[in-house]
Amino acid sequence: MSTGSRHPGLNLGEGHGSADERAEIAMFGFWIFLMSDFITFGLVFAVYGTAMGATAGGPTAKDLFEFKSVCLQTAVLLFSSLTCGMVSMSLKHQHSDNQQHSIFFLVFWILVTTLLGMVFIGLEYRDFSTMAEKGGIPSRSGWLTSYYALVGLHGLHMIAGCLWALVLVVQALQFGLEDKVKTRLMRWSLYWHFLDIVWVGIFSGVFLGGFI
Amino acid sequence: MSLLLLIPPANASATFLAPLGSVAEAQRSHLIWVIVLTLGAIVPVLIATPLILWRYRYQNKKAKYLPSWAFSIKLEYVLWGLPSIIVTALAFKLWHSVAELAPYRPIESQENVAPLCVQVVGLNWKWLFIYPQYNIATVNALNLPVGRPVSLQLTTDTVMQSFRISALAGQIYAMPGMTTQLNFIASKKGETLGENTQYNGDKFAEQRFAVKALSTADFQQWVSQVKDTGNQLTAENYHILAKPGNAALARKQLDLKNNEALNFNALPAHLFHRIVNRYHTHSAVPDTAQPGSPTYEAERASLPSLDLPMTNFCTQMKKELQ
Amino acid sequence: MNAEKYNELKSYIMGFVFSVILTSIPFYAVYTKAFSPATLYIVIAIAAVTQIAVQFRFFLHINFSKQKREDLHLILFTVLLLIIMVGGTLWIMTDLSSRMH
Amino acid sequence: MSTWSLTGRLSPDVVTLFDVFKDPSINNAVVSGAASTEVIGILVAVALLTRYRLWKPLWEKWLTSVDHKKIGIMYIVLGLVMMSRGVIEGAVMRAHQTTSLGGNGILSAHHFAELFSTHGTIMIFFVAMPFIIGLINYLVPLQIGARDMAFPLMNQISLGLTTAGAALVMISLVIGEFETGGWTAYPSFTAKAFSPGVGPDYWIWAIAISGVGTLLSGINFAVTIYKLRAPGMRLLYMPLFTWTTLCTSILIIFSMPALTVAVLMLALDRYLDFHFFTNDLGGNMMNYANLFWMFGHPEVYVLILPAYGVFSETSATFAGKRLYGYKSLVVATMCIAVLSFTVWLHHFFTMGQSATVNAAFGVATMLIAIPTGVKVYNWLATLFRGRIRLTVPIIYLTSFFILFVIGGLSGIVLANPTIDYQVHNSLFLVAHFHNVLLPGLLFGMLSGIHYWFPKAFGFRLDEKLGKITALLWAIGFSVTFLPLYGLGLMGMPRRSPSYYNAEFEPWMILTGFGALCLVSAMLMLFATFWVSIKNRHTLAVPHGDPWNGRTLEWWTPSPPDEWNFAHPPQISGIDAFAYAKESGAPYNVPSQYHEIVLPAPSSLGFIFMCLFTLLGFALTWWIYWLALLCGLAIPVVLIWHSFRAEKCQVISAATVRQKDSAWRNQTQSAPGIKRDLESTASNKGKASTEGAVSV
Ligand code: HEO
Ligand code: HEM
Ligand SMILES: [Cu+2]
Repeated sequence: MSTGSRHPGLNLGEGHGSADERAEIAMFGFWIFLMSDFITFGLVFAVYGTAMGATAGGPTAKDLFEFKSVCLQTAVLLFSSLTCGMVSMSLKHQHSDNQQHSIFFLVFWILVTTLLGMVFIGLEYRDFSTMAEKGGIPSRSGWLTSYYALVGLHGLHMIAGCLWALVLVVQALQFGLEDKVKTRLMRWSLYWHFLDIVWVGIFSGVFLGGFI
Repeated sequence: MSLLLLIPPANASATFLAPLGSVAEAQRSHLIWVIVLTLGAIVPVLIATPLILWRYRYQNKKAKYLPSWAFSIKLEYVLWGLPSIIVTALAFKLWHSVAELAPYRPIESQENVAPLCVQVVGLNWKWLFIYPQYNIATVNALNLPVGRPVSLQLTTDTVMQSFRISALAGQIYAMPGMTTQLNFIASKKGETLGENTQYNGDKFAEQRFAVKALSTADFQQWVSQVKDTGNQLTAENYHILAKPGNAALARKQLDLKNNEALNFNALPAHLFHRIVNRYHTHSAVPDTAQPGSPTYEAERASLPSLDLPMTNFCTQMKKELQ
Repeated sequence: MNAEKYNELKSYIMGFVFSVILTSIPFYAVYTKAFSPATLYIVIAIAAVTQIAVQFRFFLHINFSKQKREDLHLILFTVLLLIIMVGGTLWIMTDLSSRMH
Repeated sequence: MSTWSLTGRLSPDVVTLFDVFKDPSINNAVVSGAASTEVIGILVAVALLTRYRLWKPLWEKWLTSVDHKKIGIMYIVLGLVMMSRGVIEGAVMRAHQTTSLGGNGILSAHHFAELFSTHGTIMIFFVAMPFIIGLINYLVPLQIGARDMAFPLMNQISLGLTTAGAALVMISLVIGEFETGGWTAYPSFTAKAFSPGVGPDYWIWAIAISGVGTLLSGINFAVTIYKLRAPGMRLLYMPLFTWTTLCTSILIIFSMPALTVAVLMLALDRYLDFHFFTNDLGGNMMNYANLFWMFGHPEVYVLILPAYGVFSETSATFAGKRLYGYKSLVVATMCIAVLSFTVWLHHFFTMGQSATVNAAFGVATMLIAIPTGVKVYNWLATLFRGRIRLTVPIIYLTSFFILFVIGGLSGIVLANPTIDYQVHNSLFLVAHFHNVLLPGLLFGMLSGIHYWFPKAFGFRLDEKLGKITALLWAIGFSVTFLPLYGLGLMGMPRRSPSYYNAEFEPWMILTGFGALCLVSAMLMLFATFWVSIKNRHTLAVPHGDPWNGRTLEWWTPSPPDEWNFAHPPQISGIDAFAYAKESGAPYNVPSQYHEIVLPAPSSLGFIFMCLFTLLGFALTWWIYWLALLCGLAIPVVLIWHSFRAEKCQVISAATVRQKDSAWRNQTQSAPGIKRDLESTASNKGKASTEGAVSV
C-alpha cells in the first residue's frame, strides 16, 4: 500500500511507520463495523418511530422527560467529543523528544473523556430511575419498551466505551506507545465520535421530538 | 412435470384453480399470464442448455472452439434486453392486478345489494363467524348467498393467523388487537373449504371451516334456522369457545351433542369490537387471560366493556334488509 | 506547532463550535416553543442532519478530498441503506397501522 | 424470570433420551432415537480420537489454527455434520406426512413442528451459511493472492461463534425441546404467553450468537478483499467468486443487524417483559415480520451469490474458455446485491398493507429477475463455443440451469401479490424455496466442494461416484419438490402436521420416495469422500492444477503451503494463472525468497466457543449465575488477551525456498496432462498446454 493513498478520516500519518500501515486495515475494518452498528441503531430508531403512539394509556414523553437533564447530557457528550479529539491529537503529534510527556498528555485526555462519559452515564441512570418512579418502566407500554431499548442501547455502548478507555489507559502506561496501543486508541476514538453522532439522532428524534 | 401439475385435478374443490367467485378467477387467470410471460425468458434456457452441451462437448472436435471469445456488445443487448422487456410487461400486469384485486376493495355487484358483512375471529383452533346484520354467529361454518358481495372483517383472539378461502378470495392475515379486511363475491353455488395457513400450534391442521355458497332463498332459510335453533353465545360461552382446542372439544365443553352445529343466536353486544379491544384496555393482559395461551383460564378472562372506542367498519352496513 | 497539527486543532475546535451552535438552536427553539410544532420538527431535523455532517467533517475528518474515498463511499452507502430500511419501515408500518382499525 | 435457582428450569425429565421408555410410541422412539444417535455419535468420535491418539493433532493442527484454509475446511465439516441431521429431518417429515392423512401420523404434531423448525434453522444457518463461509474462507485469500484473511484471529472466533450456535441446536435434541414456530419464529406465537417453554430461547441464542460470528466474517471478507489483493490486482481483475464474496459480505454487514435486533427484541419480550411484539400494551408483531425479513430476504441472496460465483468459475474452467461477459456479471451481481435490500416486504404481502405498497415491492422483486437472467445467459454463453468436459461440476451446472429457472419462475409467480394471496404459506412456497435452495445453493456448494477438493486435500474425488451423487441429488430433488408445486396450488398449507384431502396422499407418497432418494444422495456423497480417501494415492494431484484452472488458487501446490504464496504474484489482468500458463513458464523458480511471518495458533476461538455455548445454554435454562459468569468471562478473556504480546510464527527463507522450489521443480519436469485424461490416474495436477486458452 503506497503511503500516498491513505484513507481519509482519523489517521496517524507516515511518521508512525508500521503503526500507520496497520491502522489502514484495522481502521477500515472498524469503520465497516461501525456502519453495521449504525444500521442497528437505525433499525431500533425505526421501531421507536413506529411505537411512538403506543403509550397504552401509560405515561408519555411529556410526563417523563426532563429538559434540563437532556441538555446536560448533550453538553457533556459534546464536550467529550472535543476532548476525544485531543486524544487523537496527542496520539498523532507526539512530542518526539519526550515519550513520557506524550503519554502523560494522552492519558490525561483519555481520562477526561472517560470521566465525561461516566458523568453522562450517571445522568442517564438518574433519568431512568426518576422515570421508573413515575411509572415509566419498559414493561408499561410499547413506547416505553422501545424508548429504553434505544436509549439503553446507546447507554450500553457508552459503558463499553468507558471500559475500553480504561483498559487502554493501562495499556498505554504499561506498553508505552506500541503499534497495537496506537491502533486501538484510534479505533476507540472513532467509536467515541460515532456514539456522539448517534446521540445527536437520539436527542433530536426522541427527546426534542418528545417535548413538542 | 410441474407444468403438468398446474392442470387442476377434476375434483379439486378447495383451490382457486376451480374458482367459485370472480376474485379467485382473476387470480387464476393472472397466474396463467405470469407463467406464460415468464416462460418467454426461461424456455430459451431450457432449450439452449442441452443443445450447447451436446454441440460443444469435448469430444466434438468439429464444433467451433473460441477459447478467448468473451464479449459481444450485440449479444449483450439481447441478454439484458430480453429479460428487461419481459419484466416490464410483468410489472405492468402486476401493478394493475394489485390495484384491482386489493382485498380491502369492496366488490361491486350488478344487483346493487348491500354486502353481507361477516366478522371473523380466529381462535385456537377454530374460526368464529359473526353475522352482525343478523345477530347470529357460527363456528367453522361460513354460509353466503351467491351474487351478493361479502365483506369480511378479521381479527384473532390469540396469535397471528392467516385466513384463506382459496376458491373465493385467497388469504389475509388476522392479528389480535387489529383488524384486516377481505372482500369477495361468490358467483356460483357450491361448497368449498377455508382454513388457517399460518402455523399456530398443535391442532393447526384442524382449523378448517366449510364454506357454502347458497342461493339467496337458501341463505335466508339458513339464517332463520340458526335464529330459531342456535345456542346462546354468552360471554362465558365465548370464553370457553376461546380455549385452545378444536371444534369438537368446544362442543363438548359447551355440552352440545356430538354432531350439533356450533350455531349461536344471542350474542353479547358488539362482541367483535370487544374482542379487538381486549388488547387495548391500557393494562396488561396476563397470560392466563390470553386465549390460546397454554396457561389460559377461561374464568379469569373478561371482555372489555363498551366504553372503549370502536372500529366503525360494518356500521354503515347495518341498515340491512332483515 | 507544525501546520498539520495546527490545522487539526482548528478543525476540532471549529467542529465543536459548530456543534454547540447546532445543538443550541433546536434546544432553544423547543424550550421557548418559538415556532409551531411542524416548524419545530423541521428545525430539529435540519439542525440534526447538519450537525451529523459537521461531526463527520470536523471530528472524523471525512471530506471530499481526492484521496481514496473508501470511507466516504462506505458512509454514503450506509446512509442510502438507512434511508431504504428506516424509511421503508416507517412507510410500511404507518400504512399498515392506518388500515388495522 | 422469577426463579433464581441453581439449576434454573433444568430437571431430570427434560432429557429426551428415555422418552420412549416412559411412554412407548413411534413418536417417542424417533425422539429418543435421534437423541441417542447424537450421544452415541459423540461417544464414538471421542473413542476414536482417543484410540488413534488424535486429540493432540486435532488441537494443535486444527482447533487452534488461525489459517484461513483450515478454518474454511472446519466450517465445511460443520456444515456437512449439520446437513446430515437436516436432511434426515426432511425425510422424517416426509415420512410423517405420507402417514398423516386424516389426522394421525407417525409423529405428534408438536414433534413435527419442532422438526420443520429445526430443519429450517439448521439448513439456513448451520448448513448453508457454514458452506458458503467455509468456501469463501478457503478460497478468497488464494484467489486474490493474499497470505490470509485481514483478521485471522477474528476469523477463528467467527467459527467458534457459529459452532456455538450449532451446538445449542444440537443440545436441544437431547435436553429439552426446540422452538415450534418455524425458522422465522414469528411472535406472538413465540412470545412467552404462547410458547413458555425453552424452545424459542434455544432458537434465540443460537441465532444471536452465530449471527455475531457471521457479521464478523462479513467484515473480515470485505476488508480482505479491499485491502489485501496481490499487487496489480484491480477490483476488476478479481475472479468472479471473489466478486460474489464481496457482494455477499456487503449483504451480511448490512442485513445481520436486522436479525440481531429482531431476535434480541424477542428475547427482551420473553425475559424482561418488554412489549415489542406482544398482543397487549402497544406491542406490534408486525414489526417483527418487518425486521426479520429485512434480514431474511438479503440472507437468501447471501446464500445464492457465492453459488453463482462457483458456477462462474466452473463453467469457464470446464468449457476451457474465458468467462463470457465478465463485466456484465460483475454489474449484475452488484445489482442483485443492492436490489435485495429493497424487496423484503414480499414475504408479507398478505399482512394487509395497501395496494401501492404491495405493488411497489412486487415490482422491485421482479427487477431482480433481470440481472439473474443475465447471469444465467452469460454462463450459457460461456459454454457456447467451448470444449465442455462433462465433469461432476458440469453435471451440477446443468441441473442448476434446468431446475433453478423453474424455481426462478415460481419466484416470479410469488412476486405477484395477487397470486401470493393464494399461494403464500402453501406448499407452493415450500417448493419455490427448495427449488432455489437445492439446485441453486446446494448444487453450487457441492460442485464447489468437488471442484476445489483436490486443492484442499491434494487428491481428487472419485468422478464416477461424484456423478452418481450429482444425479441422485437432481433426481431426488425433482421427485421430492416439484410435486409440491401442484400440492400447493391444490391448497395444501405449509407446516401441516396432517391433512384431510385424500387427493394429496398419492403425491405425498411420491415426495416421500423423493426424500429417500435425497437421503441416498447424501449417503453417496459421503461414500464418495470415503472411497476417494481410500484411493487417495491414485487420485493425488500434488502439482496443484488438475482442471487446467484459470485463477490464482491453482498456482499453488495441492494442498497449498501454510503461507499460500511464497511471493505475492504480480497481476496484470483477469485469469492471471491462465495467462501465466499461456505466456510461458509459470513454474520457474524465483531467485530470491524471504522469510514469512504468520500469526501463531491461538486457543481464543475455542475458548469463545465454549463460553458462548455455555452462555446460551444458561440463558435458555434460566441458570442466571452461570450466564452472569460467562457474560463476565467473555470480556475478561478479551481484555486478558489484549494484554498478551502478539505471537507470530516466523518461517525462514530457507524453509520457504525448500518447499516452494521443490514443488516448482517437480511440476516443471512433470508431464502435462491433456484434458481427456483429466479423470484418470495420470492426472497429477499439471495441465498440458493443449487447448491452451488465449486470454
Ligand atoms: C437461495 C435462495 C432464494 C433465491 C435465490 C430466491 C429467489 C427469488 N425469490 Fe424466493 N428465493 C430464495 C429463497 C426463498 N424465497 C422465499 C420466498 C419468496 C417469496 C415470498 C413468498 C411468500 O411468502 O408468499 C417471493 C415473492 C420470492 C421471490 C423470489 C424471486 C422473484 C426470486 C428471484 O431471485 C429469482 C430470479 C431467477 C429467475 C427468474 C430465473 C432465471 C432468469 C431467467 C432465466 C431469465 C429472466 C427471467 C424473467 C424475465 C422472468 N421468494 C423463501 C421463503 C421463506 C419462508 O417463508 O420460509 C425462501 C427461503
Ligand atoms: C435434502 C432434502 C430436504 C428435504 C427432504 C426437505 C424437506 C423439507 C420439508 C418436508 C419441509 C417442511 C415443509 C412444510 O412446511 O410443510 C422443509 C422446510 C424447509 N426446508 Fe427443507 N428439505 C430438504 C433440504 C433443504 C435444504 C438444503 C434447505 C436449505 C438450504 C432447506 C430449507 C428449508 C427451510 C428454510 C424450510 C422451512 C422451515 C419452516 O417452515 O420454517 N431444506 N423441508
Ligand atoms: Cu425474499
